[in-house]
Amino acid sequence: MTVMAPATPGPAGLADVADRIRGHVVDMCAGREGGHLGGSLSIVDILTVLYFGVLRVDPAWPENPDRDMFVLSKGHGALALYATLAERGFLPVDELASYGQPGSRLMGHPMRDIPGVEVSTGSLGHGLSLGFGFALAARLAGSDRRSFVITGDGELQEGSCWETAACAAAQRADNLVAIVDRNGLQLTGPTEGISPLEPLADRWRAFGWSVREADGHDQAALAAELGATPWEPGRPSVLIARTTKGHGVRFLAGKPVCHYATLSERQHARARASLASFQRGSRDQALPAGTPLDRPPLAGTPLVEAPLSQPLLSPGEPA
Amino acid sequence: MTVMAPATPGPAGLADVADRIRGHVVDMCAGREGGHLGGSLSIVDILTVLYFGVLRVDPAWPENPDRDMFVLSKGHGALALYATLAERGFLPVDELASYGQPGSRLMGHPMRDIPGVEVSTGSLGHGLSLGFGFALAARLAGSDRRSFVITGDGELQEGSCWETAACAAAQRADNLVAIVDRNGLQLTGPTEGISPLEPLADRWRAFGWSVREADGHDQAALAAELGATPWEPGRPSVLIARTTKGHGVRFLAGKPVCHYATLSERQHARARASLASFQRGSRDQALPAGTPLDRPPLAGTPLVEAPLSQPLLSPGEPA
Amino acid sequence: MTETIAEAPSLSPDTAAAPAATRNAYRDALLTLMAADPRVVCLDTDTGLFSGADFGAAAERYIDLGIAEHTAMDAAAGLAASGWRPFVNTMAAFASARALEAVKINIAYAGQPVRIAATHGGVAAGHLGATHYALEDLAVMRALPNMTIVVPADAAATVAAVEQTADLPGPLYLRLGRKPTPPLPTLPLPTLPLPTLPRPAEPPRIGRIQVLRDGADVVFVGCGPHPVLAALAAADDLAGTGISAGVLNAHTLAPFDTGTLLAHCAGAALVVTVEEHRRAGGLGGAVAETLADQAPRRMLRIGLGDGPAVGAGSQDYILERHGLHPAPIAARVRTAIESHPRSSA
Amino acid sequence: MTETIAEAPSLSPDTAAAPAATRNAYRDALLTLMAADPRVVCLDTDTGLFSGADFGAAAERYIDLGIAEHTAMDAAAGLAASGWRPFVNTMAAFASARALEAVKINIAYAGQPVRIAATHGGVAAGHLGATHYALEDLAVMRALPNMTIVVPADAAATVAAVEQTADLPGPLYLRLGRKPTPPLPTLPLPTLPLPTLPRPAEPPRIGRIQVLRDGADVVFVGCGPHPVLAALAAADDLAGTGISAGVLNAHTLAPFDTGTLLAHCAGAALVVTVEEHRRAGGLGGAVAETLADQAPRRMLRIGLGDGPAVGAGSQDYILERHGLHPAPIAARVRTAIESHPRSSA
Ligand SMILES: Cc1ncc(C[n+]2csc(CCOP(=O)(O)OP(=O)(O)O)c2C)c(N)n1
Ligand SMILES: Cc1ncc(C[n+]2csc(CCOP(=O)(O)OP(=O)(O)O)c2C)c(N)n1
Ligand SMILES: [Mg+2]
Ligand SMILES: [Mg+2]
Repeated sequence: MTVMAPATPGPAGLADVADRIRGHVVDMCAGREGGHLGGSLSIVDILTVLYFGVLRVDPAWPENPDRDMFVLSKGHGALALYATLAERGFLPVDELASYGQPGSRLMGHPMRDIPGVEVSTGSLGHGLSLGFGFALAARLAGSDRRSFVITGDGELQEGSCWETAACAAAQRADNLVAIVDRNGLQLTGPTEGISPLEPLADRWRAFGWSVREADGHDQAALAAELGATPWEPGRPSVLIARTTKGHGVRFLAGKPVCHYATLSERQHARARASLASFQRGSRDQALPAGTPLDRPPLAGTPLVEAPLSQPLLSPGEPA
Repeated sequence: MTVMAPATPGPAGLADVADRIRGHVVDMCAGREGGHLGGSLSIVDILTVLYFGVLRVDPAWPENPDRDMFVLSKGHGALALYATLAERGFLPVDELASYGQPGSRLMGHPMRDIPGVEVSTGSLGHGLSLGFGFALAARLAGSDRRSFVITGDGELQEGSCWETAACAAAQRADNLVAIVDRNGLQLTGPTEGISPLEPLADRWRAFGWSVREADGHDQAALAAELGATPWEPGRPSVLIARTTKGHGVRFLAGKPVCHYATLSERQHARARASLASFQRGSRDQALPAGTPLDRPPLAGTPLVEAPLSQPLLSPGEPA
Repeated sequence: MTETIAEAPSLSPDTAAAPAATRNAYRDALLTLMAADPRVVCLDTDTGLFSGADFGAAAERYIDLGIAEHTAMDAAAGLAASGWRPFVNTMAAFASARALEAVKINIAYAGQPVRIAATHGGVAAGHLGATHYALEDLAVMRALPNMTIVVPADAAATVAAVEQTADLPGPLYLRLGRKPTPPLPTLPLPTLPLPTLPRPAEPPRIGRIQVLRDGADVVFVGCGPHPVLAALAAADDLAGTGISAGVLNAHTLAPFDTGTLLAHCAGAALVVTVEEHRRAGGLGGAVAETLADQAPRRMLRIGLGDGPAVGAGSQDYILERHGLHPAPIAARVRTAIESHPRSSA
Repeated sequence: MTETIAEAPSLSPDTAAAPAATRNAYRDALLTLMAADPRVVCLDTDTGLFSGADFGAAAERYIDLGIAEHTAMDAAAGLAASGWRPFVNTMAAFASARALEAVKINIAYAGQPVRIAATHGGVAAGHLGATHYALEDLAVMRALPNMTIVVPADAAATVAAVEQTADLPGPLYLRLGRKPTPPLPTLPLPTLPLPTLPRPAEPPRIGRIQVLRDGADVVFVGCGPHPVLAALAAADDLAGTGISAGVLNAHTLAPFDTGTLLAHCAGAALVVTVEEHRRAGGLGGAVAETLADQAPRRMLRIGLGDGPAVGAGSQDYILERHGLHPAPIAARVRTAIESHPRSSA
């Protein structure tokens, strides 16, 4: 395992952070268990903006009672969350290499015992209701804590999501923010081919939410929207983030097959190369002035680069 | 028990049928177990139009394999269903008097073993998915059988309803018709005060359904809409029927307390009197010409009037 | 096994508290608890149980989410994780099936201190029919980790359960009834010869089997109002024909009080479980597993049929149909004892 | 108990079929069945199990409803009531919890011939973590009326289960794995002294316990690939130290084959259940209840911990952690036998 030089992103350096997170994700997918590559890469920019620009969280004291809550409802995006938590200082970046190893706490879906993970997820359709519970808790406590939830788009086929959507609107839970990873794909194919979600914004509006849309890979746009909730007092907010499943790895991006991958050595190298060229093209992204970066990320966290040594891409194999 | 003279409604006599059904419902609520008065009365006109003007069903052979399917998703409207089935010839009208008696098959919610009842219901949020299953079955068989489902409005707070709504639209199940009993009340109070459903038509539209609205006590309007589905080829249809919980019994109508009632002798008499004066005022309703009354109801079914002998109204007591 | 009748409150069945529904006892106990404990939140699902209830200063801690059982369970998990003590109100059928995955992963696995107040346990829904029955809930809850499972046998026991679990760090499943049931008797029934006196009805202690009556030949283990009352009456009946039967009120199914069970079954030829639940996986299952681990005993598991034929009707109609009345229970015990006399056990 | 090794197919562990995932065996068997039986419908929930599968002329009978397990179960009930034979595909965790109420009231209570293909049984989800585990599903399904419950121990048994249940009039819960597992051995393992030869691996018959090996002192009862293989190996291990252990493959949990169980346990000092499930309510519960009804025996129920500490990791990591490997199983049996020698049983 090669440990690269540490990097310290300034307020304008979130593109670099996201690049590193994508690198971690790809590396973890080259491990023995493989990983949910596509649905992790589609949320990297969202997580980066949340953890480095929006969430009031405290790596030094993850259970800080004043923190904002975050729930990764699409728990299979775990790799992106682990890498983000590591870059943000909740976990040693080194620990990412333990993913998929016997005894590691970094499993295919996030578990509560990982610092920074508020709740174990993985079964789709629970995150919104859990996040709603956190929002109710804050209201009862008279606290300004907020609750952020990332859901998949396919996940919204679960009726439980809409049940909670109605309840949250009824309770005027404007401290609840949902972000839909609208990558257009679910496990086996396009959402619109299996069970269409459109007109998705209308659905949320009809359920009483304040709805906005954004390019889910445009950090500035994400930060502008997510940094200023609630958009309408008395209403929960949902940001429909248009993303690409597998974003950053050109030969997999947008293909259903990227849902789960165990990258061979050659594929890993190719994915890394793809990320690198992609990164060069996206260097001009930066946060707009005034974004609430109240807690800059910890300095000195090293970037892990995993060895390029795995045998097989096994996409198509259901998890 | 007084058995009144039989009545034979002609095609224009559905108002009379509904009047008799309301009478039965009120009578059953004066029995020892009481009954779900309000939510039964709100669907009487819908059921009358369905069973006497829309559904292709066969009282002589309830399991006729070519029949249309009907599911009372809000199973607590059972009293109205029993009375309708009796008036339509599926059950002896006499049997209604057994409701609430030991050993009777007429329970608080409909059971499959009653002729004409396709599926046991009572737990809210299942009827739409069951009806969807019937619709899929018909499609696979290349049959023109249709599937009609009555849901409560409060019932739509169950996420399962929306899960199925999306699936049915995805499967282009245009042989599925939902009718929402939009009486504005659920068990403890107004839907809009507990967990609002509005804008309800927008919700359904955003889930891919063809939506219409009607006065749920205007039989002609109901027949016109329900007799001509699908309204848009390839889309399931939902009729939002504006109704009054407890319709026909003036001192209870529109009040949450009418959800469940055990009518005292005095209250029963009062409810009966209220129905009678209400009936005189609604005699002008009739089906429009051309409504598909393909199977006129059986003649000679007697109207049951239960003895006026019960002690207490127990509204407020949850079921 | 050393309490004496002297410690019993001087109540007789005649002057005892009137019949009361455990769900109403729970409601009143919860209102009291909410006034005393500012952590307690009451999450409702349009049950109507609290219609007209006066929450006083706790009013903002009563939240009706509407007909949304899954959301209520998950939201309760979120509240509990944030330091609140949510009580989720729904029917047992919906708690143990409709919303089960939320209960399983976010409450039980996560060990969150959520209290599930599950009314209409067993066939208490009676006339409301099979979709409202909860005949599998104890098996389901018993399979979940961390879950404390309590089935109070009367109103006093319900109040005791609410009070004693106020600081329980994990989740609670509280199975409640619907219609009024009599309090457990506190004095010997007057007309029958009793080998030993019934125990005083001190409120049961959560986690401890309540010994209602000692007996040498047969041990009844019951939970819930109807089964425990039926077991007591069956024991009286058997006493009349010279069979000495003890009665244990196993109100806490998990964690299960292995010690008391084993101590009382040590000398018994037959252990009889009585429950308002299917015969598989519930109280009978808990007792069979516990005994097989340590001291296997022949058992008679009395519950509702394994087949589809539970039927529907009033609660009492169904219980009678399935032999959960004293006379058929006593008869079955007699047959079992005769076909396997003590010496062969 | 009279088959001889002469009837065994001439396979040895070396030349036997390669390891195969029971879920894949199921998929292939279903494709075959769909081609032959026009009533069969495959309802999917975005599982990916059928990606690339060729349904041929049956293509319109494959319907992917998306991520909607509740709807799939209810819709299957509607299809079954209309004469179709739907197979619903989802993970065991979701079939037995998320969608449980639909399974309970509309499939089990209603007795509809829906087949639930539940992959990722037990901890087969391994690395995917606890929200994907199904450690309560057997207890849950066992509590439901009408449900036939089958846990095939290898690919051949899976195919047999699909074939033999084609005309089953009621519902089926088929618990499947995820990763490849070896076929049950068909010939004696070469290096160990065996008191009796393993049975030939004829495909099991649904509803009948498969006797894999006779034994006098201890009877293992297992279900599912890992537990049965572990029991066979543990029996070999015990044979090496003079303890004769039989092995029963109880692939059908309901209806349970009481007769074969009782016949084989009659002389045993200890009955050991081995299952990839929590210790309460599953196979161990079924065996404890059955024995207590008729012929109580001391038992050792081996399964996953009752506490929250199942942990997470690869399937094998968890099974090892919880002692579901041959050596710890054999060790626990030895201890149990020593602490309660035969004469005291
Ligand atoms: C309740 C439930 N059903 C099924 C699954 C299996 N599953 C895991 S990911 C996935 C697809 C999710 O699609 P989407 O929400 O769009 O996420 P993406 O794949 O785009 O990241 C499915 C079906 C699950 N985890 N939970
Ligand atoms: C899953 C479920 N939760 C709760 C109930 C209890 N319940 C019976 S009727 C009712 C109110 C239903 O309201 P609505 O659908 O508007 O029907 P209405 O009362 O207007 O007839 C409730 C909560 C139930 N039957 N099923
Ligand atoms: Mg997606
Ligand atoms: Mg209503």
